[in-house]
Amino acid sequence: MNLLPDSQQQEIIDATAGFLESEFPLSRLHESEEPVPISRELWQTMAELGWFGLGLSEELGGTGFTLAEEALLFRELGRVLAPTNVLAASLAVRVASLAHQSELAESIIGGNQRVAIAETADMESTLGENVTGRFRCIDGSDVELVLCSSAQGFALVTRDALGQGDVVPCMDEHTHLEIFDIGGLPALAFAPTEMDSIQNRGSVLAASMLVGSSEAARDQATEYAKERQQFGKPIGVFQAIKHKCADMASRCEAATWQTFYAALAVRDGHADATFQASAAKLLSAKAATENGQANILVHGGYGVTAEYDAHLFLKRSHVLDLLIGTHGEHLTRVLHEPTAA
Amino acid sequence: MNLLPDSQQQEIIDATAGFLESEFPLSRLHESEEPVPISRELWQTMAELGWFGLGLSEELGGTGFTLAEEALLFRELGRVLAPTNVLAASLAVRVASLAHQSELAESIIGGNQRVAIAETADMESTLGENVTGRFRCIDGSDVELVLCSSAQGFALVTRDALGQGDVVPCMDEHTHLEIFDIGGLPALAFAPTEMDSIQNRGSVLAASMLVGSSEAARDQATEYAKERQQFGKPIGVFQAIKHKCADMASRCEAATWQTFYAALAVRDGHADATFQASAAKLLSAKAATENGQANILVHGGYGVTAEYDAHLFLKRSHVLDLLIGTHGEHLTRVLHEPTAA
Amino acid sequence: MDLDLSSEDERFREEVRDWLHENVPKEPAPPYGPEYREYCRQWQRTQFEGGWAGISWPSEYGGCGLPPIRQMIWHQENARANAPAVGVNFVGLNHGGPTLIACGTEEQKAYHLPRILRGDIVWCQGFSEPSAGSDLAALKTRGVVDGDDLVVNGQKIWTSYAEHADFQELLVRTDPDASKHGGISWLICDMNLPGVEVRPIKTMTGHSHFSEVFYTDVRIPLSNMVGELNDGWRVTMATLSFERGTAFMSGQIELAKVVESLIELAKNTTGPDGRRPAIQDDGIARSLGMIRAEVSALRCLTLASISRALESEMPGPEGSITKLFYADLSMRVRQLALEILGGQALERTPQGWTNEYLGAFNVAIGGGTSEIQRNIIGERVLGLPRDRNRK
Amino acid sequence: MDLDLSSEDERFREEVRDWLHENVPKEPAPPYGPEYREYCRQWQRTQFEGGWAGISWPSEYGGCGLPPIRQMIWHQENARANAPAVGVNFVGLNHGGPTLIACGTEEQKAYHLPRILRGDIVWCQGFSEPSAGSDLAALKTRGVVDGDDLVVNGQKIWTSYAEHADFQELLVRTDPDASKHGGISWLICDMNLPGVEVRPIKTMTGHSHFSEVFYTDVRIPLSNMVGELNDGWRVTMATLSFERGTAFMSGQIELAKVVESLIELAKNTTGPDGRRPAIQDDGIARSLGMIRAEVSALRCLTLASISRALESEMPGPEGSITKLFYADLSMRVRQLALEILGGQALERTPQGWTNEYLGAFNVAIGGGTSEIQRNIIGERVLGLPRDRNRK
Repeated sequence: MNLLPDSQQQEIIDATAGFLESEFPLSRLHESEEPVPISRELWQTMAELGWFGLGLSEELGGTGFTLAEEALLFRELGRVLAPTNVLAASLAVRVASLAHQSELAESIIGGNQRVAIAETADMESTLGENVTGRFRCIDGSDVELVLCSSAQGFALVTRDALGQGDVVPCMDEHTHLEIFDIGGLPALAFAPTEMDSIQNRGSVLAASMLVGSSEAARDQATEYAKERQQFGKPIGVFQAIKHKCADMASRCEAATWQTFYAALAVRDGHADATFQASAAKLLSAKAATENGQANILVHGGYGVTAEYDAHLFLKRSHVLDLLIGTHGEHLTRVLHEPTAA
Repeated sequence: MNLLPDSQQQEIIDATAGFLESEFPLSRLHESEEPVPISRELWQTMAELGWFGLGLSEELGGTGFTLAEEALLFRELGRVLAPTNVLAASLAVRVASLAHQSELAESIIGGNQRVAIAETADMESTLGENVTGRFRCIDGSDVELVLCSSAQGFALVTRDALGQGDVVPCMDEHTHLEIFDIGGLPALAFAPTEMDSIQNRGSVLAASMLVGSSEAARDQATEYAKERQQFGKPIGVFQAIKHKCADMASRCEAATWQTFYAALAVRDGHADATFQASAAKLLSAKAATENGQANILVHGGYGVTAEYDAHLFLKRSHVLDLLIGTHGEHLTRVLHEPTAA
Repeated sequence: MDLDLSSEDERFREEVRDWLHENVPKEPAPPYGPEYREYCRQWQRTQFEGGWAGISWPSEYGGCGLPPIRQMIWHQENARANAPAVGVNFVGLNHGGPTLIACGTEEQKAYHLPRILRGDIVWCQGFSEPSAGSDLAALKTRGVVDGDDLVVNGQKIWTSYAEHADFQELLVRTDPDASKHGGISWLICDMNLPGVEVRPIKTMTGHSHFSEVFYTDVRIPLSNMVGELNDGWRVTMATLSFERGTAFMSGQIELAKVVESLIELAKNTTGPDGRRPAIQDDGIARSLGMIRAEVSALRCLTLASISRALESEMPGPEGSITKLFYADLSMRVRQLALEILGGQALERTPQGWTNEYLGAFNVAIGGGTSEIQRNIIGERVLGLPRDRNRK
Repeated sequence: MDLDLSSEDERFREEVRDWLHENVPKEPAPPYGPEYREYCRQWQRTQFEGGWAGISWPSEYGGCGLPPIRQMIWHQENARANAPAVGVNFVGLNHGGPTLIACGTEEQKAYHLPRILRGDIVWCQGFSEPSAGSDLAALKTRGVVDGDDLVVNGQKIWTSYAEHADFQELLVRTDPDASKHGGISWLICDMNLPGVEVRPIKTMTGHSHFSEVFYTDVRIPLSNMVGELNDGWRVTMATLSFERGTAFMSGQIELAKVVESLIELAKNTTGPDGRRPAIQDDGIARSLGMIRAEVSALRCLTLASISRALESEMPGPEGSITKLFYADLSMRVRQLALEILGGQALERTPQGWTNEYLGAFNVAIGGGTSEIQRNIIGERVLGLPRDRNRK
């Protein structure tokens, strides 16, 4: 038993962080007030890095790592507020693979088809051979595939088949939000919730991105508290600020270890996998939104300006919070599913 | 419009505070770990001060003041953690008077019969000509009358008729708690909830005691924060303590003015009287319990000792919180009753 | 203690109601730009001409000279009539003007007060600086006496409606060698003077609520000083007491309306279970009830301020309790809206709850952060010792 | 990263389970008094004789020399078997003993460690003083070298189980002229020495969890000093790191059991509407769910500590995060119990929720208040600058 990343995992973290720092600097979000889709070139590079099949076995065409390494990758993606398409692709590969659509899986792994995720927006949606219902599609302006998500599982459809949805301005101006009303569209591939613990995998990956966002917000607030001077002192001297940062750290720590634990429990097929995955999603969503709010408050007036990063983390945390199940669904699961021994 | 006490009201406050300081010093609660009933002599003195009929008109045998002055009296009683019998007597007088039991009313006003309040403990109780159900009787070890309280109103019965209840140790060791299962006992007098806004009056008086308790806790914490030294400074210098005290002050202020407003709205029969009375009860209960908790935390280790006062306020706030309706009932009212214009 | 409105008060309310019924503009306010300024000014002029401007301001300067409760009635009736918000006239009416009334010279009062009431001139605030936020007295913008003028150089920030303003309440350091609080002066700065430059700041809601203002050799006549040279901190405390005190009267009424619309939202939105309306969720119903009770307590806090104003001209430090309570409640109201909306919260509309949520952070920070209010409550209301970290 | 228990770990678990099944005392612990002490000591001796004492302590001192994960497994199985709590042996096993292992002399280790493991001797803590609480280093109890002894005079407070203890980890000031942290020494004090007097303090739950201890010319041999003269603060930091770190292992497991019984309570108690079971209330169900998730996160925090312990002997400042999280959650669990119970919460039973609620304040204060933990997290985990108010 060891929750700490081992040396090979640490290498993945370091390499990913380095790549993202140059390819996804936060400054990019100040250059545009519109969502910026990931370019074809960059998508191709990610494919070559093996990201989309990172957790899939090599015999199925993947990179041969596990959900644990995926969690580490997505934490880094969350830190830099990367679009959700990598998460969508990662789940889509697995859905295609589970549905024995190996060509489709290979095509996504190879970066030939880009994917967005669409979360159910009502209780009437049905997912299966066909897809019906209202869905909120995230970061889907320039993709080939859409992965529809609900409590029933995941279904993959082509973007073209969805036609023109209702594009709505998103709370997060860098997130493309489009609403689709889908009526009986045949799915390219479908995986029900329980199959290969697919929904729990999705929860863990979303949780990992939320963890990354909450940690980045903690780090930003802490850095600001060290630099910003008022009353002749760095504001981090004052307990009102210092204790806010301490609470941010506490929320991060709880969310991080719960999420790592969940990644391993899901990967290893433990009896408490569903409990752990939902607990990870809940704690990381709480950490990301509350740290997002606290980061703004630590920044004072600057926190509400478009020029500073602080608001970006809060807005993105609300987007990520929407993915893979509502609070209510996860809370019901953590109340009724079996916990760890 | 003026929410501040006028000079005559200020005199009532000052006189009451002076009397209570000598008759109900907090030190009395460290001399005994048992409930100490109010002595017959002291009860008689209170009667002579006109407390039990303070808000009743002179023609009905009362002192001729109003609910506003009663609120000020009960705030002072709350400050010194006085037993709830004065509240019980004050409501009992009105119930007797409304039921045209003028002799009974006079007897209570004159201090000849002491009263305790018993709050319903289940949803099956019924109050009317007869009383049925389970009731938690507070401070009823040495009284002649018991005022049963539920959402239906108030019914007065004799203590003797109740026989021996189930005496249970109370969270607050200075509160006598006895549970009665009553089956169809005839009431001496009954007043339904709406009559003369009797339940709203009860809510305002309970709220006033809670306000007093929350203010006393704020004052104790503040005094301690000025005196107690750590790191070579009074602990009140540190924001962790200073801001806790500030939040205590904020809760008090909100509860106090809401309660005063409610006293006037109920007295004057405004359309929003029920809303205001329930809002007062909710805010004052929140202020008293949260300030009770904060006061303990400000006191650090000393806060959990029996020797200091801090715990007494927390415990009593939970007792007072129980009186005149549950949180759920008051929350339903504030959500659905009309508010101020 | 009484809630009674005199029969004169009641008659006043009737008159206000009738007048508003006739005079409230039919067209909504433009969202921003010069049209918004004109709309606000026109509505102020309409009020002035109707005899309703400056309800509790002295009559010699064009006000009505009425007790503060009438101001409250005025705000209540405005809310009921859906009258336009005060907009660009906020600073002039709520703390610039009151500061002049308390501390200005006869000339200053005679010139500015009637013009503020008539909507002729718009005021803005020039207090905070990039490195003087919570630590307001650390301000560095310099004012050097030169003949009959002060020559001002420096920068201000967080100035609401700067681009619309004619005048500014401006704090400058006039004695750099004096103690931190001892070398500050309070000026009336004409925003059209050469050397004043306004640069809007974009906020996270996508709007520009406030600006930076830069001063390069701006010559302000010494006659525009309020209070004595280097005695501006005393005047500033008056301004802040108005800002944290009575200025919340209309904000409180506005928030009460927001809460009622939140209840409507909970009736018309599917709740967390995806089936029943949100208001049927036990937890959400309780939160709504408590918030409704708290907005009532906020109203009572305001009435207590009005009651205190009958005895003293200047709002006391208790105003910081109102501000703190207001900021906290404002935030929680919007957080509850987000909880009710669920995934729908992502969908952003200009007047919608999502923008309200993002905008609520302004309330918790502007006019002094909640931490600063807690310092004031701790030190000036409760008498706790001052923090030695704060130089 | 892995959750795997080796087959040896699994076999260990089986063996523990079997042994506990046979050996857990049938009779419950007496509530207090000498009988309680004897009960705790007897249970410790039984463990020792069974070969289970000091799971992760070095084998040369009677421990098992196993990795910390085995200690965790031991605690888990103890909880499952409803084995007695550690009771009076807490200090010896969880921070006194570990401090000796890290900083003690060979003689000290050889004498005390096996005796602690056998339950022969009970340890208590002597750190806080009436005017040195959060400001621990302000302690004034004096120790003056006299020949081969230190002569100790002064007073300690908040000493749990002082009346049961044979030895105490005692901090004294041995150089009053040195800097605040520079003149402190860490001693092993024999509680039976002449001049040591214990006075129990009654708490608000009606029990005496802890005592004051008075020292009058108590002669402690210098050989009982742990670390060098005047270098006790370094040893103290080790003790506190154990107290805030690994000592929570069993507390976390205990709290998880409390949460499960809270869920049972919610099933068996009428909820806020007076009709349905509390667990059917939407808000209470959500709170219970979140608390269940949080207690799981607390468990993961503990596992992270165990993972870190594989790399370093001494727990780091992250232990303060575990302590803070544990204290906050402990309190909220009991507050939710009160909400579920409604009026029933007034009825106090010795083992009931009401006493748990009152007792939870101890958790938030003892071992360093939550404010102190936040200071440590801010300054030592995040690297924020130290508060200059704290001399």
